[in-house]
Amino acid sequence: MMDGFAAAFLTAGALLTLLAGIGVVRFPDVTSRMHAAAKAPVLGIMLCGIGVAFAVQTVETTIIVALVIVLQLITSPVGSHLLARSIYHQLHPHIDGVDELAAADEDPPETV
Amino acid sequence: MTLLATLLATPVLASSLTSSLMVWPPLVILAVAALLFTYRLLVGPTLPDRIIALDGLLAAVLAGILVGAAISESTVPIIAVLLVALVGFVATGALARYVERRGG
Amino acid sequence: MTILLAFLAALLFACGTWLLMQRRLSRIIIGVGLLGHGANLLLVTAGGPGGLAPLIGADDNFGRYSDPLPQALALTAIVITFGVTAFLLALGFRSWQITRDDAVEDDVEDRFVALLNQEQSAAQEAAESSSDAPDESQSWEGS
Amino acid sequence: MIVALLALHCVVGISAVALHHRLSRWAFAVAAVPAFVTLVSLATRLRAVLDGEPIVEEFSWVPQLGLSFVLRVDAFAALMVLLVSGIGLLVCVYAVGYFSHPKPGTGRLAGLLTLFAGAMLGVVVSDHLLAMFVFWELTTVTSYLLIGNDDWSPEARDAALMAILITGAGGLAMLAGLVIVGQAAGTYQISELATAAPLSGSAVTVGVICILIGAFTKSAQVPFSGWLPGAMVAPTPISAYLHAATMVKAGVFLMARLAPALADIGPWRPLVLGVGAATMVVGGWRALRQHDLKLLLAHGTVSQLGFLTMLVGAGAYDVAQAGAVLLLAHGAFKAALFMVVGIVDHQTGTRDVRRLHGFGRGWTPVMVVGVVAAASMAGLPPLLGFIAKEKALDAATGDEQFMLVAIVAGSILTVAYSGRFVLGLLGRLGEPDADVVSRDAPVPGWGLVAPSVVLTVFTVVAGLAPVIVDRFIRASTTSLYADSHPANVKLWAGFNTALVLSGCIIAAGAVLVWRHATVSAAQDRFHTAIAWVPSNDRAFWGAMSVLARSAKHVTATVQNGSLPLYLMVILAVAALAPLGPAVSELDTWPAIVGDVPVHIPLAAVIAAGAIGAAVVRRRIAAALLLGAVGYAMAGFYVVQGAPDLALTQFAIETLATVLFVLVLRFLPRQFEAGRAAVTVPIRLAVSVAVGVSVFVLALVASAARRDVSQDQISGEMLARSVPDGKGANVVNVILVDFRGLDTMGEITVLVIAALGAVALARATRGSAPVENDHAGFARLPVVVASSRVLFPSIVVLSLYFLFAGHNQPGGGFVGGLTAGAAISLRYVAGGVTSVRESFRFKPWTILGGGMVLSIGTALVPLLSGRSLLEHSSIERDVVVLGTVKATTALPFDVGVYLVVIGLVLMAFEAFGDDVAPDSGSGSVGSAAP
Amino acid sequence: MTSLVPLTFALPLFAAAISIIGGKWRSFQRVVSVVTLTAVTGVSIALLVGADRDGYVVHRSGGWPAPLGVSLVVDRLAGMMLVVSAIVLLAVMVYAIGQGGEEQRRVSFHPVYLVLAAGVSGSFVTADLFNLFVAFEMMLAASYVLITLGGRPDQVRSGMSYVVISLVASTLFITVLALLYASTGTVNMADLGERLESIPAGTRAAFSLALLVVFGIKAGLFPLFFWLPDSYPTAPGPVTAVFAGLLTKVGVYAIFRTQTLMFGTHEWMGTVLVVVAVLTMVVGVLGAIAQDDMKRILAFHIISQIGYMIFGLGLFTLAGLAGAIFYIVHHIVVKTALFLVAGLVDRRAGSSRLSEVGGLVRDAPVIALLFAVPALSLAGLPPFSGFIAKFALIDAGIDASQWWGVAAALAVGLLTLFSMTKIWSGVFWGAPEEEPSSAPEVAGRLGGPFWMVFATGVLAAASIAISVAAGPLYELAERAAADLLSPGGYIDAILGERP
Amino acid sequence: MTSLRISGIVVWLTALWVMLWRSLSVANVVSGVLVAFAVLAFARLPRMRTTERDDAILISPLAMTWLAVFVLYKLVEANAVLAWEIVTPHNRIRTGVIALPLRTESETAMMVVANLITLTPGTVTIESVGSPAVLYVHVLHLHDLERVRTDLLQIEALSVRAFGSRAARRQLQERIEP
Ligand code: NA
Ligand code: NA
Repeated sequence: MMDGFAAAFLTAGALLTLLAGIGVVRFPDVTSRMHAAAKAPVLGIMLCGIGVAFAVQTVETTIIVALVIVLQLITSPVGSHLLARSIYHQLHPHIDGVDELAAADEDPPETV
Repeated sequence: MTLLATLLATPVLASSLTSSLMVWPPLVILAVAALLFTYRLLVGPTLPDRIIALDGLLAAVLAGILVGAAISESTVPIIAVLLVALVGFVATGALARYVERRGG
Repeated sequence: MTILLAFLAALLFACGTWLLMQRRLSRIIIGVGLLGHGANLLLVTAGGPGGLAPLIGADDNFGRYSDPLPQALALTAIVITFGVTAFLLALGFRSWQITRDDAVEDDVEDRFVALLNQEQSAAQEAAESSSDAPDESQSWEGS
Repeated sequence: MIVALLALHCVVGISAVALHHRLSRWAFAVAAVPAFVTLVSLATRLRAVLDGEPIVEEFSWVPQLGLSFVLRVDAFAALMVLLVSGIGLLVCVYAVGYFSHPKPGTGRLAGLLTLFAGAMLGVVVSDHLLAMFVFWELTTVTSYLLIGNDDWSPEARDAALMAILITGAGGLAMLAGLVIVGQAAGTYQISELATAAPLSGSAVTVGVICILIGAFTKSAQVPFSGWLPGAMVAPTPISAYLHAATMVKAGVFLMARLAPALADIGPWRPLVLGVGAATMVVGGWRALRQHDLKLLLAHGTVSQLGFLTMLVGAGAYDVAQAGAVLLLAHGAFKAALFMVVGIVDHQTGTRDVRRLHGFGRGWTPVMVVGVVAAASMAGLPPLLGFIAKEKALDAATGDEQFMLVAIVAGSILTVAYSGRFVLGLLGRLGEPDADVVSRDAPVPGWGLVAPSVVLTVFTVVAGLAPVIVDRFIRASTTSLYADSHPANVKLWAGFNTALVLSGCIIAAGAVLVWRHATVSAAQDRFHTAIAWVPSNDRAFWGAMSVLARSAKHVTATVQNGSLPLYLMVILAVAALAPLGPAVSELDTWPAIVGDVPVHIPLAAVIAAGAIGAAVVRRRIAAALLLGAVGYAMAGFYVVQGAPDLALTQFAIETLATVLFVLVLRFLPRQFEAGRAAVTVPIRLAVSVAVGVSVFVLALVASAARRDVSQDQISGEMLARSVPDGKGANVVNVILVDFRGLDTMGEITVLVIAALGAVALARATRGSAPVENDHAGFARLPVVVASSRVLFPSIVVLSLYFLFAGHNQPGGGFVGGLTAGAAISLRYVAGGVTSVRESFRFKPWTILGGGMVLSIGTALVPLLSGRSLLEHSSIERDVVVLGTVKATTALPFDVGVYLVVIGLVLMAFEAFGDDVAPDSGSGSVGSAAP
Repeated sequence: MTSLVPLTFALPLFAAAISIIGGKWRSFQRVVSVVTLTAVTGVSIALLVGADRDGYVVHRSGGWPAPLGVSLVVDRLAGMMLVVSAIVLLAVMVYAIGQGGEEQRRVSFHPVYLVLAAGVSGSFVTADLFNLFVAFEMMLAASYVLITLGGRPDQVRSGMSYVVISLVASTLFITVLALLYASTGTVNMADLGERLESIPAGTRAAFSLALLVVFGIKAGLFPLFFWLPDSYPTAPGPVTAVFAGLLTKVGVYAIFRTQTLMFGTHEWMGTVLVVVAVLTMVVGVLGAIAQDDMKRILAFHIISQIGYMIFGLGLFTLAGLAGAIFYIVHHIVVKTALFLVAGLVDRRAGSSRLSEVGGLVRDAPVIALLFAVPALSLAGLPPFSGFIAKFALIDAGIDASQWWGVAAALAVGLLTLFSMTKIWSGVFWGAPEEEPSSAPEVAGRLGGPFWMVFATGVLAAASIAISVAAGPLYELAERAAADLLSPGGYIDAILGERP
Repeated sequence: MTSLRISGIVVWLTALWVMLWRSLSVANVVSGVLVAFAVLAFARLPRMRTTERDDAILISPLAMTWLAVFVLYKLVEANAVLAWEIVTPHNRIRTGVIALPLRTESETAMMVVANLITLTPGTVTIESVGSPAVLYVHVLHLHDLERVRTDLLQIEALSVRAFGSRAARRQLQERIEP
């Protein structure tokens, strides 16, 4: 039973990672690839971690998996933010809709 | 061909999961994902593309380690995942700083 | 050592070698990195096939431990290579400060000798082409 | 006594060199002292020596190599000592007068001359081949310095070089010869050599040739004679001493000493006779062509040396006896003649016969000395030179037909050039249109003339009353040929063939002198005809230029200064050298293609990353691909059961990426497609060779494991880790305990790398960091705020690794590297300023403190007589906390941890600044394409 | 006694650490360095005496028996190397302090130099192949820093080559270590010596050649040496001196140690070594002849002299090995002294280029004398130490009927003499033909600062002392050679007597 | 609603320490506190621009649960959207950059919001300007601008309620209902 859960979570996690991989290969431009890659693996690792917790079933493992998940959630967006920011400023990707940052740069808001 | 045959004939490391069928799919999937990321890493074209791909590859490796931990029912390898979970983004950040300065 | 891993190590060494034999320090550093990975691969597999992490008492209910000694050696090697790479990068940085590039230029003195050698063979050819006019300044007579 | 004399020469010589500024020309007076003392000492012991009781002294040097100083003064040695010290004394007296207007280096000459005399004395008193070689080489060096003493002059330098190279080459050949002969004979002692079993064999033949080459070069035999006339650039007193009386006799001396033992060995006699004869004739011929009186004497000396070579080298006692007389005679007349030429030169400023037109009245003694000495040289009776030549002709009339012919031919030329010398000296060869310099030349003082007078008086007296040298000569001969019964030395030996030949020689020579103009013209025609034959000089300098050219050629080829080419050679050699033997063991092809399926995707990623890194053109992309390889390797480590390695790899990968970024942000984006140092096919070939070699070696090496019965040494480590190493993580126990010594070295490497990186990056601005405002480094509130949480979190993780490492994956390295990642986070968030704020201690202090802690921990056990790095542990029960275990491995690991942190901080110190310290414009953007 | 063994490298390491912390105070650093190196010299002498008395002084780090822990051992050869290198390191340190320069300007000189000293000592005393790698790395890392100290463009250029080549050599070393462990399951040299006997001959030959290449790069063997003459001369004067004297010899030492201990003495290997030795001698000396700079000439002579040492090894006879060991000892002292003189010349005349210098025999006779003694010794002229060294090898070569090797040794000896006269004539005679690149520093009657001249003089005197005491020294070398030829004693000393 | 006023960072570091050791023992807690204080003593945290006492946060367990549920929901939802986007050939991508003016001045709160936005697939924070911050967010599927903006502002409200400081809660209150 627990092994079933484990396998399911592991497979789901792996699939999410695969999904990101496909996205990174398939998506047409760097911004959309970034969206694909920035998050899917986070959830993927989360799911795999839960899978491990089910497979090993010790308090130790559960604690450490929880720690992995929490830390991953805290750190991953920081990297993505930095990367996205540099892509936006340096690669000037095409924006389909509004670009309120570009508008703001032309008319910079007051800063403290 | 013999290489493949030999590889397929060799058992995985000791597993207590009831069915190796349950273990194989995630590893194969992750291997495919890793190769996809590697492809993007190789072709780019922009630097952020490669950074993204490298991050994805790392995620695939980490997921693989987790699967391995599940197979061997060991907590030990997870500590590596923990380390990367906490510090892996620093490399991405540094690379982003590079892009910021030198462009993609 | 399996054929697969031996081949992988060979590939790492070959790619590293390829990168070493040119002029940009950053490429050379990458090459050294690949060589280092190849060497570590050999080290880690030198203890035989993999096994359980050598943590006594934690997971020792089944299987056997992997050989810890090559791991310790590899760890030492990795860290040393890291330190030296840091220094090499500093060299590249210094090179950039001076020349705005990280090219490993040829040795000036050696080029100088090579230049002399070229001049001298050119002079020799010129002398040979102007036939063997006897050197009047020197006679058979000593001093 | 002998040693004391040698030491006296040495001390006086060195003192004179050291004090030459103060002593100036009076240094020669000082230099006369050792010569005088030597003569007096010899005189006191001479009777015993001539009675066949040699003075022997022996000192061992390197007995295992047979190197020892056996010094032995027998009659022949005494004869040589007399020449060396007697003429030395006179030359010193002469030199005081000669150098009446001393130049700055003059005093040094006296010191060097003394040293040379000491060395020469050593040669003649050595009864040991190797000891003699030692002194032999010393004469080479001192004569080099003497010839080149007037170092401003390129001619002097060239002449010195030629002399040292030719005689040096001969010396080395001789050394080989001496060793060969010595090994064959089983002794290096000359006095034992003659009594040793007769030598034979091809090795000995080679050895004999080598020894003769040495002797020929030193004694200026054809074709090695070129250096001697060149050496005449030295001041005349030096020439008189070195190049007439002493050094050139060293070769003759050696042949005289060895001939009794070696003359019967294959090539000895033909070589000695052939070379001696050629030298005698060629030297005479050349002497006849000189206008410079000194050069005339120089070539004459060459000729006489050929004569001597034949005599002493022939290996027969009667000929050798003639040689002994000629040695004495030649020393006396040649030194006197050089002195005369020196006087002329000194008083008139020229030695060219075309500018000499006779001298005034006060010059008569000089002229007499010149004429008498020249007559002795020509072999006119009743002078000592005549006796020598008579003796030689007499001895050669037996079965030495070849020698006889050579002596006759050479002697005719000798008479001729002696006549030419006399004519020149007397002004008969002066050319009318040349400046007349001689007639009003000032009369030389007695100090200048007296020494040559002494020598000439000896020439005359010994010629008239040879009985005064008879005993000496006979004893000398006996000391060379123990069983011989040499005849008395007599002026009148009866009416024999030799006398007739002598008469003919003198007559023929007189004709040549009489028709000197015709002879000169004939000589000129001859030389024009053979102008294609290179002169000694031309041959020597030609050889030197060939040497220089080939050296440049070889060096330019192999030493091309190009790192890629050097690496190509090294890698090719490294790949191919072991490949051959390894392939031969490849018969047992391993059965296993692969053992773990997960290896396949990991290998695929590694391979792709490696190939990608090898071909990609962007710098940073190559770094990323290397990173991919690193991540896959970390995965591989996990699979292999090496979590510590995986942790290290992951942490290092992060740090390496940051370091790459720090440096690559300045460098050009792409690798320039410049001139390839190594062409693609070669690069490919070498790369493939390296790959193949690694592949084969890896398989062969692991296959060899079957043949080794012993267990891996790590087996015991696994067993003893917990009970004795007090740690469950065996890798960590190895790192801090079993092989803590490696770790000690390793942190040292890190410390040094850190110091070096900072020293380099700050090379031009000292050690103080530059504050900069980070114009280009945007402050990102999101990242800064995040890092407020994450920075201390990562540090806590690093401390966990540090403390848990002994039992869990981790340890000081992983901990330190993790903390390094925390520091890198500070950089990402706020640039290098933020990094500098991150800890309360300076990087220096952390780095040094860590090293002190680790190495101090390692050293402490030595104080209590235990081993380096021997850890001790305590286990205490503490209230509330439970059992607390602590081992001294911990402080060691803490040191490691601190060093790694220090390294990272220093790396940011080195190149963390946004604006490079001396980038001139300071704008980094300008460097970007 | 056994506790002294680790002090040879641990003392300098600890001193280096203190020196880093006290980096602000140069005089503190100086005192630490000189005191430490003096202590190391004393310790080394004591160890040599002990080793000569007992054969082997063994220390087991961590108290672990071999091959579990890293064992350290001082045998006669190691003891000799320790003593001579300690003296040289001390002398060069004094010289550097006298010179000021980079030593004065850089915080890092003292700690890095001490680490270099530790690396050198460590290489000599370790009985563990991996630990040898680590000791090499210490020494090399320190050398990377020292060679680029100052950061001049030419230093950066040559530093790149030097570091990269050394790094490649280190990687090859690790690779061989990995393969050796895969074959034998040990890295202890004594243990390896035993276990390698049972592996197939081809594999063992491959290992032996691979290690020869690894150490050959560091030792400067043909055709692996090309980097060396480009790199060494650009370093600061004292640094070049200590590199020239010591670093290559550490490589040579490693070749001696590993080939004799681990692979036995096979005839084919002897032939390989003799051929390599002859090529090294000849190409090295030709390189020297092609140069116009005193330092570069001397740098090429390092190569050519290495050839002699390897020639002695390749004979695989007692006489050959003893001669080679004597040669190493002599050469370390002499070569260092010559480079120190080059530093003095550089300072006194503003250049070390023959065309830019001249007449120093008049202007600085003390320097001339300090050059003459080691130069004549290097050229192998009697009665200096080089003569005995060269003679011993020629004697051994003739004894072993290695005619071509002997001929090459003699010819190269002549060319060395030529080189020395070229320097003498260019530097000490005549007058400069061109303007020197930097301004000469006229400094008193000695021709340079007292401590520089003093240190150089000490080494010149040491060279003479070697020659005077050649008898006992050669006997010692012979005993050391005998140990090398019968490695059983070494193996027993480390692994203990086994049935 | 109970709120605890403690030094958040010390608690977090201690908790982290204890979790790393994977066992809740007195020794671990004590050493954790010591480690936390030691780290804070020897290491210096990055400086914030504002002068707020950042560690004076108030934790509301209930709101935190809500936040967690919301984030997880968004995470799964957005991943599903992305997955659909990836596996179907149909392209719904319409990128845009929207401004998101926050209502709280706390940088911590801003950080949490910005990171949560980034964490949810389809949106990435690319810039944070001024105080109170205006976040600029890159949106992959920008079809209904205001809906996206409202969704994202919801995150701010939830997180401030979960662990905002007193000031942050006040500012949020003031600006939602002025
Ligand atoms: Na003559
Ligand atoms: Na010159």
